[in-house]
Amino acid sequence: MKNNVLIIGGGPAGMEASAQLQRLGYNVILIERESTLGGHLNRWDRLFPEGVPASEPLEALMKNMNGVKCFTDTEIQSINRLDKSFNVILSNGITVLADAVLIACGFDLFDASRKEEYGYGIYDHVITNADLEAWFQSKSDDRIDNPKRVGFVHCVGSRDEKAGCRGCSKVCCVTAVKEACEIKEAFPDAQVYCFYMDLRMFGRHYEDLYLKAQKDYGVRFIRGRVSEVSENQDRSLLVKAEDTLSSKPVQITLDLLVLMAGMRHSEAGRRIADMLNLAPEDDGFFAVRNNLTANQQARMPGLFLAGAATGPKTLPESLADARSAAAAIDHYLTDIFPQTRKLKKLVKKNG
Amino acid sequence: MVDFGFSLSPSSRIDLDEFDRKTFDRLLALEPDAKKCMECGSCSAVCTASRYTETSVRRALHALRNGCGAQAVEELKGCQFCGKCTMVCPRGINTRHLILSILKIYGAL
Amino acid sequence: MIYEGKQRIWSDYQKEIPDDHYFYVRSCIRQAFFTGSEVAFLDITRNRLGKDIFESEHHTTCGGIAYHSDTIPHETVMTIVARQFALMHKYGYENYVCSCITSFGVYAETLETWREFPELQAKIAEILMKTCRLEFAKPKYIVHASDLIFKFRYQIAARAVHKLVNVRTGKPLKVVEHIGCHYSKMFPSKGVGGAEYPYVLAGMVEAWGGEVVDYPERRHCCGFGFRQYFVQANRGYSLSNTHKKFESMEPYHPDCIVTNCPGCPYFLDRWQYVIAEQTGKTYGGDGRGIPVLTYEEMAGLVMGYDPWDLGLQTHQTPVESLLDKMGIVYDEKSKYLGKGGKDLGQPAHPSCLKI
Amino acid sequence: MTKLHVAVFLQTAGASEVIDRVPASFSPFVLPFVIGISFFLCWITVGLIRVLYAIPASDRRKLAISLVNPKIAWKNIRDLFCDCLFHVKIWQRKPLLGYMHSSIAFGWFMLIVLGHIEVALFVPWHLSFSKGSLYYPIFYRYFIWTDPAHVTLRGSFFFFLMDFFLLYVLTGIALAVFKRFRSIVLGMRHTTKPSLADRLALYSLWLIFPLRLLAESFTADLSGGSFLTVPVNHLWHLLFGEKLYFMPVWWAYSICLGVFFAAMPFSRYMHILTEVLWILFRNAGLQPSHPRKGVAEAEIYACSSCGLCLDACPMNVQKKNLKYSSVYFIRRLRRHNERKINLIADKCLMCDKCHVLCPVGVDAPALRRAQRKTVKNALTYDYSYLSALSAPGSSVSSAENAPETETSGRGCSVPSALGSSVSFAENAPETEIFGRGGAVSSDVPRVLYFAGCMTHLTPRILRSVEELFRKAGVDWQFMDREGGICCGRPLMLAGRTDAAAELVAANKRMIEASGCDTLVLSCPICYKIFKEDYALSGIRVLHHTQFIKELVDAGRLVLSKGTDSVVYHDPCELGRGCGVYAEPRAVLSQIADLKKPSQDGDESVCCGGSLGSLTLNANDREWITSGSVKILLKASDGSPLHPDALVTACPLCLKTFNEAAPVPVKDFAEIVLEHSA
Repeated sequence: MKNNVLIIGGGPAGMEASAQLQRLGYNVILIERESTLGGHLNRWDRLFPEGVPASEPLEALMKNMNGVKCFTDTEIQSINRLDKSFNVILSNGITVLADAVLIACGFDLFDASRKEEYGYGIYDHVITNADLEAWFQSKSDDRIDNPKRVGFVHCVGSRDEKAGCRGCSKVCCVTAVKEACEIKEAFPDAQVYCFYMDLRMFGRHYEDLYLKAQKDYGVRFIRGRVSEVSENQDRSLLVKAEDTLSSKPVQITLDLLVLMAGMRHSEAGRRIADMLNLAPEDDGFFAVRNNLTANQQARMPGLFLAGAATGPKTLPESLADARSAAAAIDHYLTDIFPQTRKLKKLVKKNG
Repeated sequence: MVDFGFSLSPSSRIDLDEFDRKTFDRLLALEPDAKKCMECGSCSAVCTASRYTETSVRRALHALRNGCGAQAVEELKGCQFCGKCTMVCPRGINTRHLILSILKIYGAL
Repeated sequence: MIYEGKQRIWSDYQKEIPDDHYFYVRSCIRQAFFTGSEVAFLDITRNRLGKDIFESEHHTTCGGIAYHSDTIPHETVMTIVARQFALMHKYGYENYVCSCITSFGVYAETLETWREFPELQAKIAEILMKTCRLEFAKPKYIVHASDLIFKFRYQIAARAVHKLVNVRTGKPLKVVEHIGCHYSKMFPSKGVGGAEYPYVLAGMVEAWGGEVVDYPERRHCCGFGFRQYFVQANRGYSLSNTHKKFESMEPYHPDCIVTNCPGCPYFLDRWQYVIAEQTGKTYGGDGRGIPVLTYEEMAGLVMGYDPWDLGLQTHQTPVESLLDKMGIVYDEKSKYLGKGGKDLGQPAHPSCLKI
Repeated sequence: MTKLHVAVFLQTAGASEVIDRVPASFSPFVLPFVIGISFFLCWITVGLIRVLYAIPASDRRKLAISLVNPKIAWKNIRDLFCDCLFHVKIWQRKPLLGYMHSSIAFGWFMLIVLGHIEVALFVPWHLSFSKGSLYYPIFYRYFIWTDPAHVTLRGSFFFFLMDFFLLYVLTGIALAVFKRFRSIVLGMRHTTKPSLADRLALYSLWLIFPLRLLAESFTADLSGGSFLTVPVNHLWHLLFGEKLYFMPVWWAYSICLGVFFAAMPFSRYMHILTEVLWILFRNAGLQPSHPRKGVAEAEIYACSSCGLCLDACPMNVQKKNLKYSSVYFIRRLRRHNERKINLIADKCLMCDKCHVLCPVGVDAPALRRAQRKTVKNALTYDYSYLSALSAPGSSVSSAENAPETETSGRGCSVPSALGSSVSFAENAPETEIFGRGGAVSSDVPRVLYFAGCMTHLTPRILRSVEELFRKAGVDWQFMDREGGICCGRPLMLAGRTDAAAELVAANKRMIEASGCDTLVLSCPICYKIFKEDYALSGIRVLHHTQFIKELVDAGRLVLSKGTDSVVYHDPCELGRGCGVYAEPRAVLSQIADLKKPSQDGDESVCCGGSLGSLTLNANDREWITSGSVKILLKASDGSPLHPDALVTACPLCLKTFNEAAPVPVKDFAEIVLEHSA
């Protein structure tokens, strides 16, 4: 008898973990709220740092999904921890008895309209990183009208206690730099400004991208958080910040302002945590058993976590996290269920 | 006109809309590596002249990025051209040439 | 500008404003600067709308000016505030309405401080008892007088004699609304519409037929800034702030400015004269400046009060251009006549600003 | 017996051994040559007058005096022969190339001289202008008829000489043609790209001598000839029969000569004559004050475009940089292409190698500096802050250290020492930081050490020097421990002489007030300007390599020989700049196995870090550095040296090499310290 593993969330982490567990011989059930797998990857055009189309890794992930039972447009109705398993009722009426559950619910993008001073949803030419990615894909958005001056605001809803998120969202800096370059490619005459507090180019090749943005695209980086945005009569934007490197207030008129909305915990994930009586950590993301050594284990036996459910992550980090989670689940099931252990031994002997 | 004993105070604000791109582009044409500066301040930290007087390549370039040419020239007046800044620049910018170029273009304005 | 976006925000910042029975406290300076405003407020609410607005001669300043000028300690301010609240309680009221934005800010800040530090509240209650023999109490609701007018804006519109519409063109008047900084910038949830897009004045303007001007520097301070104005050497900063606002609103050609704070109308009004004297520049199309009104004055005009009864002759920037646009008939000769036809004297003519 | 022979010899000179074959002494074919040479002569006469007029009167006086000064006159003659005719400098470096140049120059020179001697001896009346002195000696063989029966020994001697030198030139021409296609065989990796005038002159030059051979061999049965022309003449008879039509080849010969001389002023071959003037100027001690006018004009036209500077230039590890080489710089100067001139002038590293290796001694780096000086770019500077440094009682550099009364004791910086006029050597407490050795005897020089800006970026040099001074018991003081001001050399290199003068003056005031008698420097850049431009009277200026050698020689530093092998890199400013080659080598050979790299001494290659270049970017410099490291790590035969360390004596070289070399890079002081007892 194969163990059932339920994976909640069909983003990259959920997909990668499903594929890994399927290969390890488990019976994998993947549920996804939306009608397609891929999560945020579906809505992203190209990925940092090399600018690979998001569809590429997505296709690669799709290829390994053979045999995984996927339920899309499906949510968790209820979830209960039994003695050695979880009783899960899905919104499509199916009940699953899962020996292990992996939560790969990902993240929600910060609702940029909550930073009222930036006027998202009020001013005509204020958009978010997600809107811009959508425009890169579709090339249709009334707000983007051949802009000559484009600004990027880093840390929108990140490193901002008043916006409810003290932490750094990790990927926005490099995303902003990537998008700044892409905007320059789309509008070569445009002048692009990035308003940053710190540039966190932590990953491999990120610094190269930053250098390229400066050198090849002439992107101007202004160290200072945008304080307020107003709309001019011609619907252009009057943006104010402090240039902290010269300790002076700075003001500029822009035709397009892109807000780099950060990563917040997933509300859907929070509902599941509530059903299981799991308290989140201060940052709103899932609590793990140990932040250094047991990153994929939730504080409940049989419950595992992968990807941005435990905080902001890049795509390769999410995938690595998913593989780790798959390994952790495999260890767990082998330890808990004697027949799984026996089966494994048998396979080893015969193999 | 009435003397009120006070008057409008000048703004300290940098207005990037007033930025003179043409002149700045002339500088970039002379020293394209100026674009690479990430304003780490290494140059100012080792500056021989900055021990005695307000001199900073970083501040000068920063002033130019904000469109303040006169301030940039002022920042470089005390430069002794010793070349220490070039030696320490992590991005390999030829700061001496940058200084010469800034003075050449903005010094004449 | 996406209007629906603003509406969404306004709906997020709803404020509970009781309908009746208020303890009213005046502003220290408004009676002197805008003589008809508070009278108009009381007349409209009491006599026209039939509300119970109680006023006591025993109330004092809230201490705000001294507080913001760093001349008295925080405990003193809180005790003054506690005394005002105790008076309200003594007269049997639990809704508190104040005329001044600075006061409104001081009250909001004090109540918030007491909430955070109950031991401080206990200490103040003790001091209050020792010094004034009054029983400590907190209001159930605290609103600004403009909140009340905002609440009654449709009743006022129903009784309107004039609208904020240019009678010659039939087009809505363009009104700049300026909110006092301490109304909602400190506690966005305490103001109607929040801090970024306050609705308290915008709501009145819309209800009375006008059109709100949303200009880039709308959030900016009028320039009062307490110490900026009180110290003569600093007045240049105060003036510069106001100047910045006028430069920003000028391209929109506003017909008038409406404010809800004691200082703001004063500076937006008086500094127009000073800017004109110093730079030779006047705002408003005909060299007559942009008229600046308090919300009570605007409500009064809408309801058909005589402009001179509202005290509009005491404005530095003449209001006649607005009265003409609204189609209000006024007696030019009686402009400078006080109560009982007493001659108030004529102001000197400035060199730039036309009066 | 000998006397008799000579008498006979002289007597027969008048006999009609040689007869004017063409009675009119003229033939139309000489016209191309006459036109060409006339144009050329006019050109150079006007040019000479112009140049002499352009140079300052004082320089003209200097030149006139130099011409009659026997010592300089002798040097002039020696240089004219060695440089212009024999090309000794090229011989020394590239023998084959030297042969090529000297064969053409000396060979042709001899043909002209001998031609004139022949005329003087056999038909002396043709030396008068009306009798064709302009062309007669050149086309001598055309105009005369020699009776084969009466050829004297003297006649055949000249026939032999003329044929010999013609052959000599022809071998050189053959090499030159060959070099055009395979320069590397003659030891040149890069050759100059000829301009249009160069090509015209070059091809006519190539043709002149083969055509001369043709012409003279065609007429050899009439005019006579020797081992070369006569056999060739027989060959022609064999091929073309009894009657030879020789006019076309004489025409061709004349045309080629005419073209050559007409093109010469616009081509590199102008150097053949200008070089003479330049040698006179150079030996008279004239310096160019402007990159193009006066003395410089003679200098830039003296350049032969030989292209030796192409291989010398360290920038040319990248082919794209060839265009910045001195030869092209000079070509641009000649053409007055202002924008390009500045571009090239600013690029140069000022390593001076092209100057040292130039066969003509053209000082291109000095011309580049002169050019940099001419750039008017509103370079505002304000060094008023420097005045506070040397004002008595000021303590700018040690303000943060201590009250001024005590700074002279422990501040260890000259500005503070100046605060009190008492000499610090007597006044100072014997603290180690002050750097005085325990045993201070009266004959020990009072030494002032100036580290310089760059040395502060390489603290290991500072530390090593300090430690060595301590060990040797040197009575010394640190002039810029807390940081001083720049020596002014970088500004000089940038052509900002006025600004540099202010720094020089400020440093000079401090040094002179210090009362020291020896100034020791760690940075060759500082050393050069302190030595050449500071004019510090009564103060010896030494680089630390020299000073340490003195300490070693005096036995105050005891060194032990190690087993490591090292390669020494000559910093440009120290070696070529100041001629300090022997001192570091003398000390290094005492402590380590000093290996000789493929290029050192005069030929040493810049590390790439030079402050001389104004525009070279980091990437291009990396190329130079790695090229230089490669040169240092191999022997002249190309075999790898595998040294244990690369030693240099310049903080800039140290820092530059340190980032690129695969072996440890050490300063001279550092390695000496390692081996000192």
